[in-house]
Amino acid sequence: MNSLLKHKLAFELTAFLASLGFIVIALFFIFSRLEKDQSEKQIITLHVNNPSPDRGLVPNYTNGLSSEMMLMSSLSRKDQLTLFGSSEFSSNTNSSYIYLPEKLGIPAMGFGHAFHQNFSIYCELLAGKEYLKDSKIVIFLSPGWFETEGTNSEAFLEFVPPHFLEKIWMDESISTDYKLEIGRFIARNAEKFSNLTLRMQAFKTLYESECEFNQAAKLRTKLDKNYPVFNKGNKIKYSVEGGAKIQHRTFPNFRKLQTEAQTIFLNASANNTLYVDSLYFNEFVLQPNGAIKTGSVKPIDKENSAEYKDFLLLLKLLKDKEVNCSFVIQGLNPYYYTNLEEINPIVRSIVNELKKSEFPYLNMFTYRKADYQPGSLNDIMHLGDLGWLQVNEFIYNTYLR
Amino acid sequence: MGMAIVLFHLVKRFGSQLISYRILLSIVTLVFALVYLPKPFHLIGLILYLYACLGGLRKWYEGQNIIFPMLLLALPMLFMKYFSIVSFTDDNWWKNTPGIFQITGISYMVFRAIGLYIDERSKPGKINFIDFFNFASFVPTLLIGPLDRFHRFTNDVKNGYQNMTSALTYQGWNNLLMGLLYKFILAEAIHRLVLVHLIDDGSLVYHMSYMYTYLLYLYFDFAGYSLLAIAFGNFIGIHVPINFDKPFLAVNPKEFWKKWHKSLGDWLNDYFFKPLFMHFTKKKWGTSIRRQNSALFLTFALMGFWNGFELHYIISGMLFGVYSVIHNYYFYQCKKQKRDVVFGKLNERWIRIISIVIMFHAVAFAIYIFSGKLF
Amino acid sequence: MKKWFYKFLVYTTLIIGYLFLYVLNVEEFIYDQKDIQVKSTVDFVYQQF
Amino acid sequence: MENYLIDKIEEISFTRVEKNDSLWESRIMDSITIVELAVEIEEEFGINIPFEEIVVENFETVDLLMAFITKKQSE
Repeated sequence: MNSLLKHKLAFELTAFLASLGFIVIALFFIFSRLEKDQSEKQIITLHVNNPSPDRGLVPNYTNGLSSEMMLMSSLSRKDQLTLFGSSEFSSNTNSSYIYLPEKLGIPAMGFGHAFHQNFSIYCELLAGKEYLKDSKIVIFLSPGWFETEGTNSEAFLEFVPPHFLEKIWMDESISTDYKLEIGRFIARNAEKFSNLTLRMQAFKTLYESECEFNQAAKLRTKLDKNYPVFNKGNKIKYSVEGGAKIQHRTFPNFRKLQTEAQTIFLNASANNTLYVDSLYFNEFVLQPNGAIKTGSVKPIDKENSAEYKDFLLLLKLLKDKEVNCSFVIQGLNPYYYTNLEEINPIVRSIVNELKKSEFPYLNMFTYRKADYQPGSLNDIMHLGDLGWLQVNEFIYNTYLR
Repeated sequence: MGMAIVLFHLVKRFGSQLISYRILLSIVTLVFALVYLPKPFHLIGLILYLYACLGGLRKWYEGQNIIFPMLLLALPMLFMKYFSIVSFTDDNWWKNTPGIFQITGISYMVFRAIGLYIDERSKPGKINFIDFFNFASFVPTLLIGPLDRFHRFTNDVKNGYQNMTSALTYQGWNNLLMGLLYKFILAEAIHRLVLVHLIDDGSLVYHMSYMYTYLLYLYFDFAGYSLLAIAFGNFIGIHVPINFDKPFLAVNPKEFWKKWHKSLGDWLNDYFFKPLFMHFTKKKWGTSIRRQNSALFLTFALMGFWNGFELHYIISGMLFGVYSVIHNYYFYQCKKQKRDVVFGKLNERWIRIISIVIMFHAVAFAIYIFSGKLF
Repeated sequence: MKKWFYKFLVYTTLIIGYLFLYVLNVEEFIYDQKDIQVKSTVDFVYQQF
Repeated sequence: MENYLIDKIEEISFTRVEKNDSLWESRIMDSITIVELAVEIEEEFGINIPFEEIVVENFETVDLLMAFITKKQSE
């Protein structure tokens, strides 16, 4: 019995050790091969057919490659305007991404919907870094952004798809500092995601290691190996095609158009003295008991505003890459908001930063009723026809005169 | 589980004179139930109910008819199955009753009690409570089998310490390895890498691929679990009967049920099919073949109901019944006419291969119905 | 020998399976769409600021 | 008795049977035919066979079967 047992034990042990050895040797072999592959640079080219429309709106990048490609081709077309904005991108016929191509023959595409704020724009531009030179970019800032805690997690997922993260990670010409910011964002919002993808995890680990050991650069090479998603290729490249150029036709008389738009608006908002579209007034401002709702804003401390920091970060990137960028600072309706002077300081800071960086800008914000142009906003915060025409005039003067 | 095994071996070495195997097993089971099972007192209550019924039946019930004892013993299980399909919307006192019957392992305990009653009914003497407790709530097989026999199990328990030999332990080790491989590697891989990623576009291709994947998944998961149960039984000296034996190589439904969930197949044969068919034969209802087929069909329909009162379980059970009926009819005709009525003079090996292929697909379809994917 | 080889195969599958399923979570890089399935816990309502 | 049993088994199983054949092992009888045989025996010899005693151990060969019937008759 005892010898039988010994025999069986030996049998099991040899089989186990042999398989263990086999696996170790196999893994060793595979890894040594992988190492070799790594040294050969591999470029993954992403491509979709006909990715270069000259107008339209891309609300986010959840449609996969085709929507990502829209951004990349828009950035790479130097005659085309790339507009980044948020909730003002509705279907107003005077919206720049509709008006400029339709009326003036200038290609323009809008990107974003509500919550598309500074940080996601920052990531999108990083992902499209190689196309930024000489791109015509207009960024629509809303004062309301600065009241939030920065880009939210859902918006991050919608506007920074996996390809973008992978592309940013792999692009060695992007300095680690920029990548660390993404890691910082993910680390700060970690509990707001149900789980982190390997790519997000990598950025987070990179950031945390930098905080603790100040050795992100060293760690990166290690992380490349630890996160197998990145092993698929060393570089991602979007294959973009330039579309046909559109010549602009006429020089419009913006003054006249704006006066007309204001007259129409005054008629359409005749039921109130807040200069808010009548339908909007009835639905959102007028209370059931007949009272008129007013709004107020919270003062923003720019030292502690996450959004303001994101804005500075975006500005730094734009300066760094010498992007041909301009800004539109949108206003709020001072008849509805009673204490707009509270956020005037942060708007002034934004304007100062833009001046310092020498980016053209259009400031539509005012806290004084006297300076407010009725009709520039359709309601309490979204651009109206007059406002869009002013924006279009600004874009025209900035890029096409 | 590992701790329990170590405990058994320690007691075997140092304390086998102090504490008998069956007491030790009861204590370990009890501790396990109290610590790990969600409703230990419900479980003990159920065992007391079953034991009381058994005692009462043995003492006062003289009839040969087994329908009454079966129903009596199965009562808690019937409640449980019934409550799982009705929903309680109105607010009355019995709103919370269903919970009482949702006890881990209730079906298998009831099955064991019925088997025990029938096996032992002609034998005199009292059934020891400790033996019954050990048999009904043997932890490794509590959840999903295999089903053991009282006589066999109690014999193993009686010789508990002597059974804990290195040979049986080695057998247990082999079963453990295969169980781990089946349940935690193969079934897990099929589930995580294939099954959950099939995209339901409503097409036939999707349903076909789901059918085969689910069959494989179910087999590896279930067979793996059975093997683990057998392995843990082996480690503490119990020869738990095998449950699965290459079921996809079965050539006909009869063989299939000897290879797939064998312990349930045997149980249904011994305690349901046999008395039912005997009853039919005694009454001389219809022709012989008709009696055989009705008994077969009813047995499998019962199996469907046992899985649950949901429609997909019942239909799938009946489908297995239909398979058995078809095969039995074919088999009967072959014997009667002394030739193969379907395959004729085809090469024996080819008949075998064709049968295996047909049987595999028939099973896949029935299990697909069972999965509840279709309705 | 045949039996030994069978055992060898069992051990090998067990170890490799364990590594792939429980250490590496192999499906995460087989199925790329897992990235899209990540959900934000912030309720995303198209509201005005 | 022996001739009666062999005749019955042959009738039920449609097979030629020798006295020492193992009925179960050689697949002459199965779970269906064994019950039919038991019922025939009950009627012929006026005994009562509980279904749980219809098992291979009692029905494996004609000899065993005869011993079983005799035992049942004497009860």
